[in-house]
Amino acid sequence: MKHVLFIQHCAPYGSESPQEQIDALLVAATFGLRVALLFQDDGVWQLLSQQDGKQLERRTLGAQLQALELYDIHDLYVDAASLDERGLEVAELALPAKVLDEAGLQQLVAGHDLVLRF
Amino acid sequence: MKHVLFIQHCAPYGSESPQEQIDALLVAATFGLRVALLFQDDGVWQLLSQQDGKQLERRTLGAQLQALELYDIHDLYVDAASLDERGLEVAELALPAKVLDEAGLQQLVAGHDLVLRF
Amino acid sequence: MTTTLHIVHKLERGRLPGALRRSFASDDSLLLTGDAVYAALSDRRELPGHCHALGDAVRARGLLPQWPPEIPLIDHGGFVELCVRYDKSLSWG
Amino acid sequence: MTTTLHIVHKLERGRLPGALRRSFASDDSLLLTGDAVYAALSDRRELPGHCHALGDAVRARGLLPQWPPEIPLIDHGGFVELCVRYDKSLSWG
Amino acid sequence: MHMKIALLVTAAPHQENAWQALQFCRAALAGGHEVPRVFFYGDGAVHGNALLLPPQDEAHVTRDWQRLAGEHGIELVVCIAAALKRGVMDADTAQREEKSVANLAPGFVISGLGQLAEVMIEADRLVSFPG
Amino acid sequence: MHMKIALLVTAAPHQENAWQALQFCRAALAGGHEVPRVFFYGDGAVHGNALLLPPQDEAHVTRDWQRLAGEHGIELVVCIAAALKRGVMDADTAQREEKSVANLAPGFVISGLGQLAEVMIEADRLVSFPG
Repeated sequence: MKHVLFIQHCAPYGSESPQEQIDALLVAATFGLRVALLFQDDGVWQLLSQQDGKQLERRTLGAQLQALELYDIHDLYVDAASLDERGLEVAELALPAKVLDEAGLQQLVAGHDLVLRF
Repeated sequence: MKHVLFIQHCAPYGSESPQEQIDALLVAATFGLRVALLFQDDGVWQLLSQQDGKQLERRTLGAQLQALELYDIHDLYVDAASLDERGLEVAELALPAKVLDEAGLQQLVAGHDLVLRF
Repeated sequence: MTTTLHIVHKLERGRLPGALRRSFASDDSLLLTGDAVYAALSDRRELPGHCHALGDAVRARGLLPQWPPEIPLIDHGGFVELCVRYDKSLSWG
Repeated sequence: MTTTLHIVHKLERGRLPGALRRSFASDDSLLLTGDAVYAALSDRRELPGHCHALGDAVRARGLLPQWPPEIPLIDHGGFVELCVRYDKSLSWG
Repeated sequence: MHMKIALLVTAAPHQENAWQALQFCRAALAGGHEVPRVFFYGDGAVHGNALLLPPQDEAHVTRDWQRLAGEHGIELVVCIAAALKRGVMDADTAQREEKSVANLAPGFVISGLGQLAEVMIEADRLVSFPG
Repeated sequence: MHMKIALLVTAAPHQENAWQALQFCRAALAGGHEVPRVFFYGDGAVHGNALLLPPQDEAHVTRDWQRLAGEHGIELVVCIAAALKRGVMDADTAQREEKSVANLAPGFVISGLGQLAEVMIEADRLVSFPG
């Protein structure tokens, strides 16, 4: 079974990219691939709670991330430096993502057969 | 006569934005607007000489910028900090753009009736 | 000389774009929209005195609980009023 | 553990993306394409030892005269070979 | 003060700024201002594509522009050069290019950059919504 | 070593990376590799628009993909969800949605994300070209 890492690097709502990555990840999981998700750069903003996409006539991305565990997707990671750059604390995050330093990031990438970041 | 400032902030060839701004500027000039052009952020890369868009099956943006003086467009400016960030020297630029510091930028924006940066 | 409403909808690594900071004059005003509303959390000290944010963009992103009270939230009616009050707008694409 | 060809086509204010630098392992390789080829001028010291650039992107942008000889220019055949040699590629979108 | 406010939309229809442009226009009209023309350029030209079909629970900005423009007499102008690069074509061009179909959405017109220059000259404000 | 190399294109047709994807595919075929499928997702879905008409002195990647795919039996798959958000529609969908025209370019097929998951599983390499 191949291990696939998706890297979310965009904030929610500004563009379609976060939604389209989640869609791809869910289908990949359905096809039997083992999927992991890393939040990096502006992607860390996806982890704030109390999002409400309806304000912009959009689906709520945060709610979809909350639902990942229902699909048995538990491998969630967040880039420590991306949090630091934005003044975000782990305690503010709505999901239990594992915080990675540089060595952790390099191991994560090296430990996967495919990595997608689009 | 209104004075319009166009701000080029993207490198050539990576996207359509530089070409589409030049097209808009030329038409604005034809309609009698007085136009100026500021190169900022990655837009400063547009000022390198010896570009050759044909390598990517594209028009050569640098050649179109060289032609601006034929249209009587002489108000060219470049953001000093953008050059510094990229290690570029004024001597490397293909066009005689006036280098602006912060005060100069603020005066430039304040001195125009319309500013477009898309 | 004219005044400018600077409209920003993207940040650079959580910060206001450097070029925006350099071009911002003391009589100008800043409107945070889109992904730029995160600046109220990540770049709060760099925000100028004249600063507003678009309420729907803030609420969609779940920022209301932590929102700094010194930055007024406006609706699109307020956005239009700002555009009328300042001589021109500059959207930071 | 697998090796990675990192393909980058955009910079952050003239520099390699910080996240790319943090994720780059010692066995990995870097390919500069698109607007990232400017890094050979603006961020030369930060480039790793295993680094190539796509020739057409370099020539289109007029960078050949100043191009640093230690960064080999490759064509698309070379690009394909790199993808085959490394276990996987990571395109920095 | 009653003003003529023109809009320049270069954001693609699915980007947040495209939605904000529409809300801005509604508010400007509600505030007693005139919006003579919205000019769609760059990726904004895709607004003129009649075949856009966003998810049912999300905004459909092209449809909303059509309604708003119809009610208030706003010109929705798509730049022809930007449109052709992005697959938006009116019937005349389709015939000339020997394409069997055209896909310009009703309510939109295709024209040149002169229509942008005109509002630069004539409008009191030009507000732009980039992607 | 002969490999199966699949491509994921999320760059829009007028972006440099879209052109690079095409050149990469040509080189992979010339190098004796197999390219079973190119999956167009995100803004890459616009590749499937039959009405794209870039300036005559610039690349026309949709036309070039059609030729290359025809000669080498490559599947050009456009994600349906991404396509509908960006105004690309095949005849079946157009009929269902009561649109009078469809605009999917010949040589392209519209399908779901399962087609991407399949090449993730089966291809030796998946190379992606983001915008």
